[in-house]
Amino acid sequence: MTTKAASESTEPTLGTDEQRALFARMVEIRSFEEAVQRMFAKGLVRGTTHLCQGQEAVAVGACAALREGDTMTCTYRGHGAVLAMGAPLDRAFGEILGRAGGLCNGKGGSMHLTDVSVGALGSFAIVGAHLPISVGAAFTAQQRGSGAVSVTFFGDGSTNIGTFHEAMNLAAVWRLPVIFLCENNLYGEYSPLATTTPVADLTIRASSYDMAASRVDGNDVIAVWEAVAAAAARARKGEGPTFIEALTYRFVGHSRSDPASYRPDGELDQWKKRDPIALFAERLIESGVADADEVAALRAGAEQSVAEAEERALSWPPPDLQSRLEDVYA
Amino acid sequence: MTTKAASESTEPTLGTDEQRALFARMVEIRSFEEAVQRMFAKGLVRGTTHLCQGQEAVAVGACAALREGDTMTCTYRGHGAVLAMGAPLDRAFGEILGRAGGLCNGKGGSMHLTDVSVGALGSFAIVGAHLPISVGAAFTAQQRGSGAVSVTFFGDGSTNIGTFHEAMNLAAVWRLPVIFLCENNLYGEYSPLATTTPVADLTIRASSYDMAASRVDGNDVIAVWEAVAAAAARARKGEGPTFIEALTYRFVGHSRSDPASYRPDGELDQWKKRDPIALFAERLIESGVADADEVAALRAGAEQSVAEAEERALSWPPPDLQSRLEDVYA
Amino acid sequence: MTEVTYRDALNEALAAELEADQDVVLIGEDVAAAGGVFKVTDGLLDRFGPERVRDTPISEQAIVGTVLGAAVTGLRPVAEVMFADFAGVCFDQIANQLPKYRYMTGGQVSVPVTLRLVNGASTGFGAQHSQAVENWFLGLPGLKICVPGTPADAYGLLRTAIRDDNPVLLFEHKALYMRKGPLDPGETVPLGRADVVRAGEDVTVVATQLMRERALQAADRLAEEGIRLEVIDPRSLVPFDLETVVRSVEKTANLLVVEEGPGSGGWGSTLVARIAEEAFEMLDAPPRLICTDETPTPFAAELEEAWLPSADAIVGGVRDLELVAA
Amino acid sequence: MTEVTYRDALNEALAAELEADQDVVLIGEDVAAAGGVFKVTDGLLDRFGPERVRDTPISEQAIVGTVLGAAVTGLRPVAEVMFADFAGVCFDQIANQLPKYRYMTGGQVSVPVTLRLVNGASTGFGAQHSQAVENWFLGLPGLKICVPGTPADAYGLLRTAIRDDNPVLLFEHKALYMRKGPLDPGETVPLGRADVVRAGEDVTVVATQLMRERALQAADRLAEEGIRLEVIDPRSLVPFDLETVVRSVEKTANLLVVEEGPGSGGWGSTLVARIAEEAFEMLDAPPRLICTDETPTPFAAELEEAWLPSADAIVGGVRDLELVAA
Ligand SMILES: Cc1ncc(C[n+]2csc(CCOP(=O)(O)OP(=O)(O)O)c2C)c(N)n1
Ligand SMILES: Cc1ncc(C[n+]2csc(CCOP(=O)(O)OP(=O)(O)O)c2C)c(N)n1
Ligand SMILES: [Mg+2]
Ligand SMILES: [Mg+2]
Repeated sequence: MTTKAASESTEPTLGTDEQRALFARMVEIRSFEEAVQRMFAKGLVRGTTHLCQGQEAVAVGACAALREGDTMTCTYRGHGAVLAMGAPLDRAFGEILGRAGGLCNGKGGSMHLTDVSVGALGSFAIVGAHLPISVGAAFTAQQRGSGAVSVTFFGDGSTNIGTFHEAMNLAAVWRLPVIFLCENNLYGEYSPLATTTPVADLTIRASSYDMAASRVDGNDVIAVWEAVAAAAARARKGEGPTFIEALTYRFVGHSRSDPASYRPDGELDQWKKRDPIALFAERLIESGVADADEVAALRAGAEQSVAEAEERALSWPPPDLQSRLEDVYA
Repeated sequence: MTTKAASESTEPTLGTDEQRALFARMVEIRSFEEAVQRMFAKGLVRGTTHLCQGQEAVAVGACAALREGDTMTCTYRGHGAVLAMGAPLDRAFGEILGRAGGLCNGKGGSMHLTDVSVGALGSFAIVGAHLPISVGAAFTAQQRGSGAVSVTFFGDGSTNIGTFHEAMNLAAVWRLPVIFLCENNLYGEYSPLATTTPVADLTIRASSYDMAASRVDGNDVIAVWEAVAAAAARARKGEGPTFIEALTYRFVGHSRSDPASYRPDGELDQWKKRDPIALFAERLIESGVADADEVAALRAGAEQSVAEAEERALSWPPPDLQSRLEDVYA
Repeated sequence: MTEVTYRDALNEALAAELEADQDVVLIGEDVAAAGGVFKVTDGLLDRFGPERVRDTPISEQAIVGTVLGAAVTGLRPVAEVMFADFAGVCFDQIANQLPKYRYMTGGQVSVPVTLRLVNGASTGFGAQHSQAVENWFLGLPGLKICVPGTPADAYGLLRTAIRDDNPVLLFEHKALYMRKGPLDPGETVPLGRADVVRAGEDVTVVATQLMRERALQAADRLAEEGIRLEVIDPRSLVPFDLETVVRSVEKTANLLVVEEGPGSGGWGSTLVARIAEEAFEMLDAPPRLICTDETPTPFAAELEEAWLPSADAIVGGVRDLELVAA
Repeated sequence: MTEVTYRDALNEALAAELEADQDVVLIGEDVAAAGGVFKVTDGLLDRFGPERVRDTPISEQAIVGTVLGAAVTGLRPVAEVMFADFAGVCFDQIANQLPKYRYMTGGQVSVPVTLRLVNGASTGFGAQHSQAVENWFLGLPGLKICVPGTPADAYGLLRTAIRDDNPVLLFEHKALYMRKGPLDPGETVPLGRADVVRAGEDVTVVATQLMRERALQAADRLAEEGIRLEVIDPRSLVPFDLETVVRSVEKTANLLVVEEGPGSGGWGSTLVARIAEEAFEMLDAPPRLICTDETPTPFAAELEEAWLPSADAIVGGVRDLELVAA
């Protein structure tokens, strides 16, 4: 399945506080996405949004394996990843609402959440376009010997576009510290993977670049963390890029207007049984990291942070009209 | 090396006349390219040209495996492939010279030789751009059930560009009758393959699309013919596309202005020992298809055809100036 | 004569051509099973089957290259590129292959390809999904470009585009999909014939798609003050019906062009330049171009609306012209 | 003051910036070991080493995306896209990413990227290697565009481009590489400042690169008849120094723009439109645009020369203008 062993690392582990923080972050993202869904349903925002309920473990597990100075790029389905890097909830809401205090001052919107101050370099709405951008961030890291890595999130469907191929190849031939994190959620828009892609195991594609690859359960936050931590360790040592395929599922439609009627009966239910947040809650309790009350408290705390952040963002005014003329040129 | 067995065919063979014709065609192409080289050296043509001496076996072997109705697309280094499809020598010269009788009436030039009447759909100067065009020709064939195949020639370096990936994937997922014929001549422009490409065996790349693949000696015209004939047979039966890597070498620089000083000492000499024309001549004699005199006569005949064609083309006038305004719209 | 939406008009045009000609095929991302991201191709898979209506991978270069190869070998394919902004990822195929293939081969092939692209702003899709990108393709002889602004034009131009033996880019404005208008099925619209949408004596206003709609709003308002706009919709940018505009300017002596997008390098500037070159003496006042700010499309609703030319801005532009001309 | 070729001037500019700033890096196909297809980067690998001067695979999308990612994380990269026509394969990165990144993020990043592209016709490279493609990028605020026509401008603009904190496309005209001209090393040229290459009273002629050269030839010939052209080279198209052109037209009352490429959607039409809008009253005759035929670039030498505006055509254009104005 994998072309080269990507792991064989020293198997670092996450401490109690760290695991709890990951759990809280996952709940925050879930709760954030649900709030965004309501905002759109209420017509508070025009345009579209692409939510990531069900995929929280990928964003949170991966970003937890990064350190300061590392960078991340992601797609229009990027709220989770940007929050996982540590972007403030209120300013993320503000951006989606198109308010003055938004992360991008209301110029970006749901598909372009960015917080460079936490290494969230950008969310991009052209499929595949950001992969070479992470390659470039990794190029800077290599050039400066900073030891930084860049992780780039993208979907299964994106592995069919030209930039995927070019970015993978260049990263491999220059041995750049990039982590290509493919969130295989079985669909690209409304198309099941098999209708667009002649291979079911996407790690095969890494072999075209002699690139290390692994496949993980994308609903297991610890497994994702381990895979990314191992890849990051290799990358920091100058051993080049890694491709990671995380198997996961989105609980909602592709975008606002999608009822997801193309899903076979029962598929969603099956996946909901593997809800990454519920799975992690169980695990925390089983492994004694937190008891049921503590889990409930973490959950409640996270939900409250989100609710407060939403309220703050909703109180912000729209951007000053003149601001639309700024930020074209440096 | 190959991801799926591409052969297992009924092993058809080439008759005596056919083999002799292939030999003559290879000599014609060699002789044609040498004439073009002289034309540029003498300053009879502006611009640039990309010659294929040393690679004749790929074009001739592959195109001999096609039948009427099949189509072919190729690159700027396409004189050999277009002639191998049966385009007239004089009109090919005429095009390179920019004369009225040229294949494209002087509007295309060396990089764009085209003769649709023989299935030579076009020569393209943007790396990778023609791969999906052959995919489209194969789409027509599939749509109409014509049984036609489309072969597309491209170089090793072209396997790093996005369209390669997209075209391979689409052909595979739709099981289209396309033959992707990669002429691996070890260099893309002045860059050795290893400096741009992390895998040395390019057939690995077919596995990303679960596509049949094989690797052949590109200086052995019969081996190329066999590989393409097998791929074409599979394609005509609806079994989808094949990737073929033909290992070969160009005896001259990348383009007119290239002295090819990046080649390691002795490399060219080694390959000249494996000159595809000399190899085939030996084989014809050894296998009794032709004796030495017959081979010499074939050679002389081919060279004479080329010389006569060149003379004819040189006698043609430049295109009428008004013709530049034609052929923009149908 | 029925009232249909712009979206349904496009759907009917596709169906009519798929029906009329076996060589017409339709490919694109999610155009088949899902009926299109904007539902323009809804029902076509069921009617015409999975061979002729096909979903593709996310591979725009392969999509456009494939319809090109299919066209030169005998089909008459239509491809959807979805958001017009995605023309960026297959720009080589659109700019360097489609329009040059026939010419470079001395006329050996014809290229009956139609590309459908979803254009334009005002719907909050952000900077990478809101561009009106027809101007990217103006300087590429060999292409034709349609920009329908009504259901009837969408229907009529799309049918004509599909039947045309040349590559045609047809831009559908996403803000217009649900607009209704009369449609006479079977009525095609030729390329290169502008529509004088509203006759008037005072100022010639040329606009397409969403800007056409706003120009008509401005015309209504100005009519109350007795200022009569002649609103012209060129409908196709290549070929461009310059004659109709010149004839109008001859009458009004005033030209205002309204364009969705930054003004540099657009069809608006090109038209202003052509009129300045060819109808200079007819003008009473300098011709004028109203366009968006020179920035990418901002996301927030307030910013996006401020960025786009409004009916107010058009009214203001006309008043300025009238002042100068007076 | 030394005499150098346009090519060497570019090489010196790259060397100077690589020398001055460790963050400057140079990547592209065959720019390192081979010194570039046109030898513009010759010797730079030896001087600055394989970390800072790198050959890439044939992957233009990755090349441009990589310099973009490198730029927003602190480097100041230069990439060569080789033939400008290849901008087609990485158009999304140039059009949708480079110019919008800063804006979409509300100014969180700056994008100090320089792209070098080899432009233009007259050398027999055929339809896919001969385009002057600067016009593809005019309507994309966020980009800057340079079109140097002399060694000094090539040098000065390239150095300025590299130091600029915004994405700059610098088009090098392939027909000019061996042209010689004076160069004062260290002398940079600001963006947005046109050069009045030749002062004159009768007609303002605006042209860049190869057309500038031909405009000067036309000026020489017309001078013999006592017609004095003022030849202006804008040098950068974005930002565009409209003021210098307006000042000139104020004096000459006549405008002729010469452009290499079909006229629709170009900087030439844009300039004609701007002058018509802003300096209408100053003009004695309709402004004029001379450009190529509305076709792809033909290959045969005779056709290609007939297709390009010649010095003769410029002379003719000026005579026509003078007749009308008289
Ligand atoms: C170049 C380009 N083509 C098409 C689209 C439209 N589009 C947006 S998301 C998407 C599906 C992507 O699927 P996948 O990569 O699996 O990511 P997911 O949405 O499932 O997270 C498509 C086709 C786009 N944004 N950009
Ligand atoms: C998109 C694009 N990028 C770059 C080039 C310039 N170029 C022309 S040929 C070539 C090398 C191609 O190498 P390969 O595919 O190995 O083919 P070969 O020339 O060896 O036959 C390059 C980079 C081009 N024509 N198109
Ligand atoms: Mg997906
Ligand atoms: Mg090669």
